[in-house]
Amino acid sequence: MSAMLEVRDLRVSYGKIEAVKGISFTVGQGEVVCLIGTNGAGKTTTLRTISGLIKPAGGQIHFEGKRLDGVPAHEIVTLGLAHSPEGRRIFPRMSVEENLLLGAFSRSDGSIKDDLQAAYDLFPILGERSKQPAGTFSGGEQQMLAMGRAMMSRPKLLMLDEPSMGLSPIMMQRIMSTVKTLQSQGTTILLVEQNARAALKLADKGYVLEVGHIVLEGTGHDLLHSDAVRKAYLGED
Amino acid sequence: MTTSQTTAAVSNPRPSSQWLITLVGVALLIIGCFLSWSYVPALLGNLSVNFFPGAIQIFMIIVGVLGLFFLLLRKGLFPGAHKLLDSARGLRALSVTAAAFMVLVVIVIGLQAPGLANADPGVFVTLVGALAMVAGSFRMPSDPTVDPITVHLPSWVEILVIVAMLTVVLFGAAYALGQEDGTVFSLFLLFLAGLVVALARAGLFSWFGVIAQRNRRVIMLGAFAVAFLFPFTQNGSDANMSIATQVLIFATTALGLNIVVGLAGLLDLGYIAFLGAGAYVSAMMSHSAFANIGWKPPFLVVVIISAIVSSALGLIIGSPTLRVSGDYLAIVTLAFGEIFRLTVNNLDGNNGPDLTNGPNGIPGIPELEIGSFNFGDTHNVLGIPLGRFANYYFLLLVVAAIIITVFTRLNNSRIGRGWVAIREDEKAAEAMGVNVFGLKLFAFAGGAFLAGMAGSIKAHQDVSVTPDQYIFLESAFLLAAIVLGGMGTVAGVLVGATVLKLLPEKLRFVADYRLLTFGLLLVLMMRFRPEGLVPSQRRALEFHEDDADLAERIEDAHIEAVTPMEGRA
Amino acid sequence: MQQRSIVRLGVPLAVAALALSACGSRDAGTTSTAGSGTKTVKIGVIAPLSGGLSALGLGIKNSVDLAIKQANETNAVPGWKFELAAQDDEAKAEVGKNAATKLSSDDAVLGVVGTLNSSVAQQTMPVLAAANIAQVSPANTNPTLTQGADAAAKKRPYTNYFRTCTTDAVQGPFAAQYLLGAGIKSVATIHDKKTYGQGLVDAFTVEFKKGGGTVVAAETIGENDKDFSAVISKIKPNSPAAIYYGGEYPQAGPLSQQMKSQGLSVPLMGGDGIYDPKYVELAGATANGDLSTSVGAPTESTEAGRKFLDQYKAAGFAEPAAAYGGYAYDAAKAIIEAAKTALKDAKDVKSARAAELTALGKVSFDGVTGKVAFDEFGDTTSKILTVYKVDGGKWIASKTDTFK
Amino acid sequence: MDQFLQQLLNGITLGSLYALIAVGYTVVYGIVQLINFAHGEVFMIGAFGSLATWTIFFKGQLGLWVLPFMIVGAVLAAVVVALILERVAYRPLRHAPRLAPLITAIGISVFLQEAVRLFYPGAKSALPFPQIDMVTGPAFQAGPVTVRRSAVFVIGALVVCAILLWFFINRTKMGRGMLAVSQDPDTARLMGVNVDRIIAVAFAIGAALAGVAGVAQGLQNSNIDFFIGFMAGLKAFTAAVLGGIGNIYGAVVGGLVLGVVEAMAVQFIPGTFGGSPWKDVWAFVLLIVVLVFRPQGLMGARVVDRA
Amino acid sequence: MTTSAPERPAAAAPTGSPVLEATGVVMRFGGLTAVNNVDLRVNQGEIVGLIGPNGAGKTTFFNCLTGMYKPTEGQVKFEGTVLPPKPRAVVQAGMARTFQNIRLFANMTALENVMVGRYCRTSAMALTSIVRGPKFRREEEATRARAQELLNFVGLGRTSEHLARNLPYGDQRRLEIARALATDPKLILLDEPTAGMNPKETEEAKQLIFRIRDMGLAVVVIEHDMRFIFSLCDRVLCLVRGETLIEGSPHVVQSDPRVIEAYIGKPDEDELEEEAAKEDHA
Repeated sequence: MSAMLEVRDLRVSYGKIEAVKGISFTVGQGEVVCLIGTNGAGKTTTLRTISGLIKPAGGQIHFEGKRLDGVPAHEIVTLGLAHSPEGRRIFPRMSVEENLLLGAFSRSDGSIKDDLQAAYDLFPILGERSKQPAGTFSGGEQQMLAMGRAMMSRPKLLMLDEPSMGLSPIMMQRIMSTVKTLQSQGTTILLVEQNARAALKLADKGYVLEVGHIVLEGTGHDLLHSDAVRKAYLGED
Repeated sequence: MTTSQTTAAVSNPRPSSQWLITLVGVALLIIGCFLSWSYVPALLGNLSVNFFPGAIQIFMIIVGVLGLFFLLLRKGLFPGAHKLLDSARGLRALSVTAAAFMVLVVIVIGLQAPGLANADPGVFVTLVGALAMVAGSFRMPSDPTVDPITVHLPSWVEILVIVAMLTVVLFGAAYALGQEDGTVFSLFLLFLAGLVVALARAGLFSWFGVIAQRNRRVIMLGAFAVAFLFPFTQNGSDANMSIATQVLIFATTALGLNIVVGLAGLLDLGYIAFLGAGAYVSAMMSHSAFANIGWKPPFLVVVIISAIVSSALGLIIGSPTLRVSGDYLAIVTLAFGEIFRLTVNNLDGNNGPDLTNGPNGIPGIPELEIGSFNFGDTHNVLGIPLGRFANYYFLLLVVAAIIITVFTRLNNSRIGRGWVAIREDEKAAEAMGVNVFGLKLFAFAGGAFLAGMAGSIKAHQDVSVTPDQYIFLESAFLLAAIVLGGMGTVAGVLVGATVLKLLPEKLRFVADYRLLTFGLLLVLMMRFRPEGLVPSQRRALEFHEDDADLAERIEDAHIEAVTPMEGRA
Repeated sequence: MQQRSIVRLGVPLAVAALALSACGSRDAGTTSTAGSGTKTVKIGVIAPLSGGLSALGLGIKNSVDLAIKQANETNAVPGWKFELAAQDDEAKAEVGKNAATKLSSDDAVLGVVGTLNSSVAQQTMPVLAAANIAQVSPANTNPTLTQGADAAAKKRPYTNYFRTCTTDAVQGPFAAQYLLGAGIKSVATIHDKKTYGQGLVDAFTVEFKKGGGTVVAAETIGENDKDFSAVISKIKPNSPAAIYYGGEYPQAGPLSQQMKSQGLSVPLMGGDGIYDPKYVELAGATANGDLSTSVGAPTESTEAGRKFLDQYKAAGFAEPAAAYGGYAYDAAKAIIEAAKTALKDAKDVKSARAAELTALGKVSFDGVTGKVAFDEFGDTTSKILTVYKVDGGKWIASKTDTFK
Repeated sequence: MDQFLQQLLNGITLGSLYALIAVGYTVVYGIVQLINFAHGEVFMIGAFGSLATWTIFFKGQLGLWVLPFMIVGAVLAAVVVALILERVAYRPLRHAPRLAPLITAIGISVFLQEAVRLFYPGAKSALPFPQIDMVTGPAFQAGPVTVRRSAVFVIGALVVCAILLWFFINRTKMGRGMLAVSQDPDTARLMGVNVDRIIAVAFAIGAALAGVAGVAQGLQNSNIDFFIGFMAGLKAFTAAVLGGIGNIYGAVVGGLVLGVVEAMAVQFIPGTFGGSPWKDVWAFVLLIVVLVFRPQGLMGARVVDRA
Repeated sequence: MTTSAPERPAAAAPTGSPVLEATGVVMRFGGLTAVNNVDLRVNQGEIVGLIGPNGAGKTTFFNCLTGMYKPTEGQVKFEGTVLPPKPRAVVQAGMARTFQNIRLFANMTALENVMVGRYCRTSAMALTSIVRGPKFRREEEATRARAQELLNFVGLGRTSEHLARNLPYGDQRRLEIARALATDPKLILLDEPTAGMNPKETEEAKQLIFRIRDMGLAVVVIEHDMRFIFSLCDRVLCLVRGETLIEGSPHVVQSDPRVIEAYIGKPDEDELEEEAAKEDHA
């Protein structure tokens, strides 16, 4: 099976500091792949580079055979790649519905209304409060909105950056189960998480990033039970 | 001369064809200059005499001689020296200058004589020579040169170089100011620019730079001496001195503004108001019939009062506006500048108290008198008459010296470091205990103080003060002087101020397009060289956040500059 | 180290020596190239040759040029050839001062015609006075230029300054008399706070009240104002029968238009500053009936004036003579007239300057604008003025009279 | 009281003009946090564009039907100039230190003024603006208040433009994109919004309104000159800040408040500090007071501090 | 630990006396409560760790302590006196900090950066700086010497004339610490001092922090690297969603199930069993 997304020897620098130092990984059709690692490991940078917000210093990104690096962000969306950014970044002064409609900004087909309904079905609370300004929502509700918004572009690949950040355990589990649901509906997912356990549990494949390098890769289950991960994330010696 | 003697001049044993072509070009260039260029004697300062070169022909002879020097340098005539300068690059720039110059001359003859029938063969000989130089030099390979930093010349050589440099500047300035004919002046500018580019290309200026770095104090004193002696070259004529005093007033004010903008990083678009406040206070306390303040203290007291009033205004403007940041600050200072202008426009008894005499301003301000020295009289020094403007010029020179001292010393002190820190990262500076608010306010008040001082002299020098001298455009000009010259440096501001004040005076025929060019210049500068012509290195870095190479280069130079000094200490 | 500090001292000295050796290498550059008996004497012009007021300035320059050409043709001063030295002041005081400095450092300049603006004259007077060069203005109407700041104790500030036009001290009252004569007893005044505008209104007000009129409102406007609605609304309830405006046409025109479109349909009257075709253009269709005063009789109304205009036309200048052409021509002629006595036995221009000033004070001849002669302050003795009225999109002379 | 109403109307008229220009500042600022200092000149260009349209195509015609063409001419001129500015001068500096675009803007202002002064025939002094019969005829009398016809046009222009703008921003996709970019440009890009295009649109909208304002100014004051942009720009910026820069309706409110303050200052500030010559001073004092005590402006858009 | 610690002017207080006492700190932004009723007490010579997932409010809490934010409720006492919420006053009192994303003065040299840190301990004002009397020169010399000393202390002695922006990442972190030390603090707050460092650099950083502690300073560290925190700190405070989850010795915190849950996620029942089985096995 050829990979849906293939990242080859990707390098990204902020000025003199190289944040991503040549990483390669693949995401296959229908998979959930997660990138884990500490702060500053380069996870978010990687996602931002894939979606075109940052220009890479080297390496290549292919999505369904098309080369992505160098394509402006707003065109990447139209190729079927959605990115729900770190910290949710919903538009606080817009209503829920407006936020969702922005997710479909790149589309001009007639079925946007249906997808809006689909998002409300996925997260009923959004439907109940569709006219409310998004800035008044709690963290968890904002995360749902961010995911719903990303889904509005009908992505083939959904990239989620730290969806569980700052959420209560219940809410976090809720989000994670949604990820599962989305996968079952046919969306491929690239997940960046600090909460390694939750992420690895539902991932088909995982990569561990450390200071810009991939230091470990394997199936979710293998990583979850590897000593290295346990050491790094639990401080167990 | 330690490292340069490693390889002797054996690289070019046989003259190459391009070398010969260039030599022929140089020869033709010089020969042509000794022939007549035009039948019309009234043109370009009379070029109609054979074997007696006129002014612009001498420019070309200088170009030729310099070209010859470069050529001989390539031949290794000066052992050890050919590694120091890249003669090929120098020759290229030189030949392009010569060619452009000659083409322009031909065009001028064609348009003004009028008709090319009035051109003599000499002009074409020189033109052909210039083209031959272009043909030859552009096929010449560049030489590798040594890094000037690594070479230590004997100090007397360095000093000699400085003397030569300053002398050239003095005579160049005197000559340029003496040019009445706009076309000749433009051609002179072209010649000068070409010469500078050629020498820069050849690497001479990096030598000057290194030498200047090592002898900063000598340069300062020398430059001051040159400035001091300038009036003596004017033979009592006021025409150029008047311009020179205006340049000085403008430059000193711009230096004050540079403390605010260049050092503290605060954009002030109403700075001219401080100059105006100083001028108005001085005028109101003068013996002018229109002055509305009865108290007439001696001038030195007035200077202090003007400066204090200005800096008080600076504080008033500064304290609330510093709460707002960035663009807001700029706009608020602009609004303050307008308030100042409108207020002095209004305080004429019709609207508000009768203080400033409204739009008419305060005319008839008498000449300054310090002790028994009247600034309006012509004084003879060593038999050389020094007119009214020369007197003010000397006074302003003293003020400029004070401001330069204040500027450089503040910059290299605890306060200066604080300002840099604020510019770099205000939040971090505050977190490190830097008194951000205090330092900003001090920059405002300090800059205003200096402007007030300059203003109090300007009032007397100008004989009158009127509101329309203190409009926004003047603030913009001041800012432009800094932007053009280079933020945070003294030399830059002096260059910028001179260019902005001198060129419009000398190039009257483009007077109408002056502001247009000015606007365009600002846009282009911001786009291509935002740090200015003579930038402070730190400022250059701030404008080029992503340029890692530049950072490396500046760092190397800095380390080089610091190390020997510490070694000596 | 030792060596360094010695040289450190040496550098400035060396530079000093070199610089001093350069002194005197430039000659003054004023010797005439013509040689052969005739010497050159220059008449300077300082006027706005570029910028918004250049139409007036170029008219002045050309008229002086015409006078000089005629003087050279008739060999007015034997042995001397007149030359024009025109400088642009851009209507700015500071630029004007530079221009004056430039002229004053030219030893061949005997007299200067200019400036257009009183504010510029304030700057040029001291500079030219220091060099003893005569200045004759064709257009400065500010009384203080000749009579000093204190109207009660008149004192001439600079003896080198003369003018061929009458001052605001005459124009304002003349306008007041005209309005009173037309039966208008209540006016509102507006001025732009400049010397010219305020001077006009002050003089007007005194005379108008003396003649039994009332000033129902006195307002000022800022020099950059464009929208006068608020001021007009403020004046309107006082229902004046006319507005007397002190200022110039760029503001007066729109003021008139806005007044009338706001329902205040009374005539606006001003001084020579609004006597310009542009005023009518700016004031638009509702300007009919607006009034202005201007100095002298209309150039084309007198024999001498028509002759001047014909000659001007024949000389083929690119720009029209404009409002002050005649005055500039007379000013130049006055300088030439005085030069006849001043230059007669002089060996160079510089030494003739003092004599020129004395001679100027005594000139008396019939010029384009009437009799040209100066009183003890340097003001013209002729006080002929004209009231113009806008009619059908043009200024039409309505009444010419000598002010009493 | 009559005087109060009269001056209120004068103020609202003047304020409408400010508001039309202020929207341009606020729209651009809201999206790129750039104070387009040259916006006042864009307004001036609009006025001249309108005059040029009239002079070239309709000289001598003063019927009402000319007006739409003149407006189109103004809007076209302003928009073209603004788009060129954005593309050539501002876009390359988007990531430069803040000083750079500001100085560029000053340079552009001077350049545009001079370009018009030098190359527009007769622009060296004030030029009369065509007095369209219907719009500049005799005033209406509404009770004690005299209503100039041009005032009706100015206020009407503001109302129409505000409604169109509201519709554009809230009811079109492009408008939604604009809102998104103003709140979070990076995320907007992730949604597929072409940020460069949105910024260009913002400049264009501001310019279009400034163009309308140019016509309004010409009709209201009966003349235009190359220098009108400076003061108008400064006042409009004041209005934008007053209302809360970045907030479009704030700009409208700010403009109206500023206009009324100026008119009232002429009429009601007693003593020698009142009257027409001081009204600009009071406007700027108001700006400073607002910035110091309520930097987010009257309508309270959050001031984005990109320090 | 061969480098000798620079002398500190302040006499070392007996270990154990409280330097910093923050009580009931609450920070709300609009409707969002970023920090909710957090207490923190730091004693002389103690290293306290602050951990918690992203967005837990650690940096916000830091900002409240250092006067960058004015806390909505609660107070911060330093050596017994309540601090005004002004960064400058906080530094003056003796509390210095570093930043999560390095905030050096990029275009100044390393030495100059540290000299800026001396700002609050020096006094030369405008006139002194312009006249340049002996006092000014003495102070300038002393500032320079002290700055160089601190650079030597953190191991950057040789790169004092390099531009901060040209330094490698790890050195930038150390330079930030030197700059903070230049303010003569009694307490230093380090916000993720090892983020982005490799294991070797992390170890060096740890040693550096120990040396700082040995000078008698109290240290508060925010960090994600658990190994680092638990081997460094005397006491650890875990924040989750703005609230204190647990405070105690590294051992206690490390084994607290709630900490594990917050960081790694709650293990399912079956997994727990699995883990238990493994543990037994080991």
